[in-house]
Amino acid sequence: MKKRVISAVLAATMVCSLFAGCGGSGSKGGETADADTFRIGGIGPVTGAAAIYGSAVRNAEQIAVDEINAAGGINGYQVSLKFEDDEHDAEKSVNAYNSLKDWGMQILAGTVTTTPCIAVADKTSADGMFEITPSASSTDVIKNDNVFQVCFTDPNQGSASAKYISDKGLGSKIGIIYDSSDVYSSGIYAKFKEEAASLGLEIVSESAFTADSNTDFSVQLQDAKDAGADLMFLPFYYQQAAIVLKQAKDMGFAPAFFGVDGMDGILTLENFDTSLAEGVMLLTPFAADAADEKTQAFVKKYNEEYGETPNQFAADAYDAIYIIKAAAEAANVTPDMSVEEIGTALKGAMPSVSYDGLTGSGMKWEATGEVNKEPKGVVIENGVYVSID
Amino acid sequence: MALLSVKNIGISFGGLRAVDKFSVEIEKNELYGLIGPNGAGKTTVFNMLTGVYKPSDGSIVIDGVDITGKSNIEVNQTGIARTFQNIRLFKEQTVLDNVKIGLHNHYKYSTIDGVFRTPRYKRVEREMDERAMELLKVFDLDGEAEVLSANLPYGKQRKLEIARALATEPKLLLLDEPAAGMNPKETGELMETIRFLRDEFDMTILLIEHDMKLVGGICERLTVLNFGEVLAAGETSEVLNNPEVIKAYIGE
Amino acid sequence: MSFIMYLINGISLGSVYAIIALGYTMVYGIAKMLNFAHGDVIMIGSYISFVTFSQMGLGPVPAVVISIVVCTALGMIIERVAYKPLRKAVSPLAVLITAIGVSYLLQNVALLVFGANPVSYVSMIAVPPLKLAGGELTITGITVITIVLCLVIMGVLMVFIKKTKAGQAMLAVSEDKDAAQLMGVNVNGTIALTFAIGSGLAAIAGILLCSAYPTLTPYTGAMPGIKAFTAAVFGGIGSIPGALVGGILLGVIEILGRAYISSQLSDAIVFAVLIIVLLVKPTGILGKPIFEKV
Amino acid sequence: MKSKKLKNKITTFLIVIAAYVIVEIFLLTGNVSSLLQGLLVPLCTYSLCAVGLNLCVGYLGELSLGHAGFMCIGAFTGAFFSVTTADIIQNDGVRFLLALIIGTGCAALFGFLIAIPVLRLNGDYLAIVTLAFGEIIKNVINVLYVGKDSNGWHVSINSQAELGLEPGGVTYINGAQGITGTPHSSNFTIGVILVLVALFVVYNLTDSRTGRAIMSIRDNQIAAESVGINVKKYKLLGFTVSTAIAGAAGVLYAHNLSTLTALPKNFGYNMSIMILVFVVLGGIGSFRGSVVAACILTLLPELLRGLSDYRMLIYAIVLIAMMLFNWAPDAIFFREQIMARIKKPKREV
Repeated sequence: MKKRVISAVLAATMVCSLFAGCGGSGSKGGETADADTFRIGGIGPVTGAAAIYGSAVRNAEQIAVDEINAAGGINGYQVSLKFEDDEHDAEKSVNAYNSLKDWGMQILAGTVTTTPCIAVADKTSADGMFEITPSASSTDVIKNDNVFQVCFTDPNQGSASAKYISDKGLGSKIGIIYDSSDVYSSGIYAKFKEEAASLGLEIVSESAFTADSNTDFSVQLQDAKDAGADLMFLPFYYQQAAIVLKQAKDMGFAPAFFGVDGMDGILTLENFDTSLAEGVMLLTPFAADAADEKTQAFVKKYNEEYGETPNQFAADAYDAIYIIKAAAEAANVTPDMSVEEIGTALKGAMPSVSYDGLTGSGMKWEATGEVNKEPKGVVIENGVYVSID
Repeated sequence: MALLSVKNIGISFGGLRAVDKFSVEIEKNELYGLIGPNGAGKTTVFNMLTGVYKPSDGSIVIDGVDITGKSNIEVNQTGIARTFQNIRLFKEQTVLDNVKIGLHNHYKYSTIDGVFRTPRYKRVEREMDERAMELLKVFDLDGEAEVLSANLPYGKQRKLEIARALATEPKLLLLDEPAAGMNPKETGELMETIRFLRDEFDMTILLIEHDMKLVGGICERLTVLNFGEVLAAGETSEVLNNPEVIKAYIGE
Repeated sequence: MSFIMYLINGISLGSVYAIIALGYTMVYGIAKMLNFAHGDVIMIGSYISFVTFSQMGLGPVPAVVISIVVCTALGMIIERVAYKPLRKAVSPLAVLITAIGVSYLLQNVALLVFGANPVSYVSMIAVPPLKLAGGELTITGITVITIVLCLVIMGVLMVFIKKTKAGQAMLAVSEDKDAAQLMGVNVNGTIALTFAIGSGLAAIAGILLCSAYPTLTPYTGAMPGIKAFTAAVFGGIGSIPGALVGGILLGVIEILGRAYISSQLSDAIVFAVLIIVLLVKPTGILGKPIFEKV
Repeated sequence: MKSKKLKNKITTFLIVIAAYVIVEIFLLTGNVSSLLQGLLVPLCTYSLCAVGLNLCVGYLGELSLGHAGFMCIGAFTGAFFSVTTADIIQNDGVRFLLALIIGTGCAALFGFLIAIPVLRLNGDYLAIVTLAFGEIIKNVINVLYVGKDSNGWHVSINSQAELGLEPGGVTYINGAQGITGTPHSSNFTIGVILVLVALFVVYNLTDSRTGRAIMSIRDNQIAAESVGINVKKYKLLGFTVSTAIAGAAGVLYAHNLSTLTALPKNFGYNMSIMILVFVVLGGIGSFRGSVVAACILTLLPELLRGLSDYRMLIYAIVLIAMMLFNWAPDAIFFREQIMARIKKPKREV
């Protein structure tokens, strides 16, 4: 009985605190009080199995916001950033979004992963909020006209990879391994396969794995080896790619390996034997060891702040904030405008923005939200990226 | 014709013959005792009669229906109810509900009636309550109808088990050591109650018991089991004076 | 030839499952609880060996020893703080839920301490690969070590339980806790010892797991943990040879299923086989049948 | 006892209704944070699920670790119906109602089919089989592709390309990507109604002839058989009703988000366990407790957002502490002593 009383009291306190929570920064009226700052929200997984992507985005967005503030802000207004965890879950992501709304978010720089992003995009669209996702790459993300992407869409990467392999004559018998439980990976795979067929590339082996069985690839590799594949296309993230490379080496299978932007990060994987990745090719918009000034400055700063080398997610996120800045300046928005006004203005300005960032120069956007930029083909030589072109 | 007719049933566990060639005939309205030293196989006989174990040979017929090899649920529905040596009540439920579960197959309404609280539900529940209270009154448990059965004292738990078994409206009632753990006064009351059941409910009763006072006091006939086999059977006084039986009990 | 390769890979994966399954099965046999945090102890063990071996540069032997010691201590602390107070709780589910809480706790502590970024685990086992059939079959050193170690551990454990007083005490407690207590067996001590052994094995399992599949994150232990638990049930939970049989069968089925049926449905296949086995033999392959005395 | 049960039931209904009224008043006056607004439907979803599982664990006495799987079936079948009929059935309410019936029905059907062989198993073995079943559902849905073009329906368990849709064909279930674009038909009112209906069903069910039979199996199966209870039938019935409620929760879940995928996070064994946590923490056998615990534990991580990195860590610690506090015999003894000490002086006054 006492137990129940205690739980009831606990529940009551919690609910009260939820109600109370809104008092300070209600979604409607309270906001105009500090109309001198833009409030940008970020959402992504910082706990759970996908935490690495979310934390990279959170860190990079913070760097970008700090830089912008130090340089005088956007249109003369300071920017404040708040990042919420979604554990890579659609429902939690919507909770995070709502929580940010309570805080007074005006622009969303998120979410990081695709499935949650689709759910949140639905909400931002209803609220008329401007949303730019650094890394959610499915085409379903940009169904609504208020959402823009910094990264390539999955089909885009799939077809670009197939074209690249075909144009450069990198391989004739292609083996594919992909993560069928991951939207990103299966999206790229589907388009790659389609494109490969039309380009006349021969796919000799294709096999999938799932999130629950992503530690052992011996079967998939054996299959490709038996089929005589001379190029393995690996459209998934570098954690798994690292294992694939090691297991392939252990079984004495040495085809060419070709990855996508998710492969980026493999060289910075702590303790990774980079000799395994020797000769691996990948299409990526960002390489942490690129020589240009922008990248180097960003990598240095990121390293100083967080003690790690930034991956492609971080670069996308860093760009996302600057793209918001560019659009906001083009549309001349101010923080005292309502969420919807800002949303409409930024949405209108996006197609006219051209932005040079870490992940591409001269990036432009369709009104649909898709980005136009050139992927860079790189090959790993002596533990560093070297441009193939 | 006998109400229960058991012919030559037997069962083995892992090569050990637990009961062999057990036969018994019990007439309607009889009070019959099954006795024997510990480990003689008495409870095993009960388990075979009630379908918990399937006898490897022999046959069991109750009131003209062959129930050999039937499941314990079917056996109960055919007319045998029992109590257990180690009391098996529905501990998390009230005394009243324990009896009402016994009434399950005789007072029916559908699950839908129950969920939507139809008039049928209300009527049948009321009838069940009345019937259950009647039964509880027989065992002097009506005052504790709303007590959680686990909280009853030991002697009353045994009584409640009998009441629950009676609720299934059996033709034959099997009592497995009903007086175990009772003090002489309680045992005396129990004897009265068993007799009352036989007389008022027109019940036929087969019981396992160690308390010779109880057995000698109420049973009309006995079967003595020793090492899984029938040692003696017949009128109570005769059997109890049988030197073989006395030897088996006292030991050599 | 591929088939043999698949088979060997399956046995190798299965050996890791078997060692993890041992932890589940021993704890279940003795404390009658599912220790959901076991997979996360494995993860901690891997991180400890990673830090000592790769970051601090200690040799493989001290690294393994430190890792085992830390995990053993961790297992005993968890048992003492989180499980022991609930041993006499009304519902056995209470301790199950607490185990889940411990699992979350370990994952999130690891997340804070080691970060979300995966680390690449460098194997400390430097055994050259075995080349058979004129180089067509390559069996990695880790595979060999894993399989051998698994068999050795099983053997040692069986001997330990048969021949030592502590082992006999474990048997007694697993049969009947109260009776064992009456016979003068230190039940609390025995349960603590079981957790200690199980957690120590978890450290070894973690090292082998990460040596074979070399990416380490705070969530590395979760899925192998649940699969090893399945393996333990498969073989008959509570039975040590059962853990071996279950683990290896599970590994082989997983790999062969992936190779010949569908690489996407390998988990579904594994779990479907589990269900079928349990329906045919409700207490697992080597499990003892349960009798309820009436 | 009769009156006690009734009182218990009415109190629970009153609490839920009162909570609903209070929230609605706050909503009307615009005083509810967006976070809470967004959480209202999930709170109902998890309450429903917990109530369903409690029927299974608390009354039938069988541990299921696969309820997320049944929720998943309800969610996918319900959402699939809504997505495919979005053009045909214009009325949102009617469509949702049909989806609800279909989702609940499918979950019940699967629950029934699974239960026939599986309920022969006992205790932990049953638990692991239900867990396995939940994982199978998740795995299969992740490789399931369903599309439609002018030639009719196409199904594949390999890839979207294998569907071979004509140009203009629509893929409704797209493997790992699941179903996108489910209409937003759930709302708080519907959620609360569902919770009330579920409570109505389970309370009345457990306090009836059927419920007594189910509980008798839990308390002592051999005794239940000895009084002629059809154990198999009532086990099946209890389990099926329990999975049906989980299915209803799934439908509610699916219609609250525009994207539905079967990830380990939302429909994996972790979610099944989470629901079990609600049940155990709320009190095995107490439906009210399930609802309250589901609400507290769903709100807790959201309220802890302010702690950012330490959020899930604190959550884990709170969970362990609550379990120890609520269940450890020593803690219960300690609590009772304190309570007795507090109570005594009052009585003297």
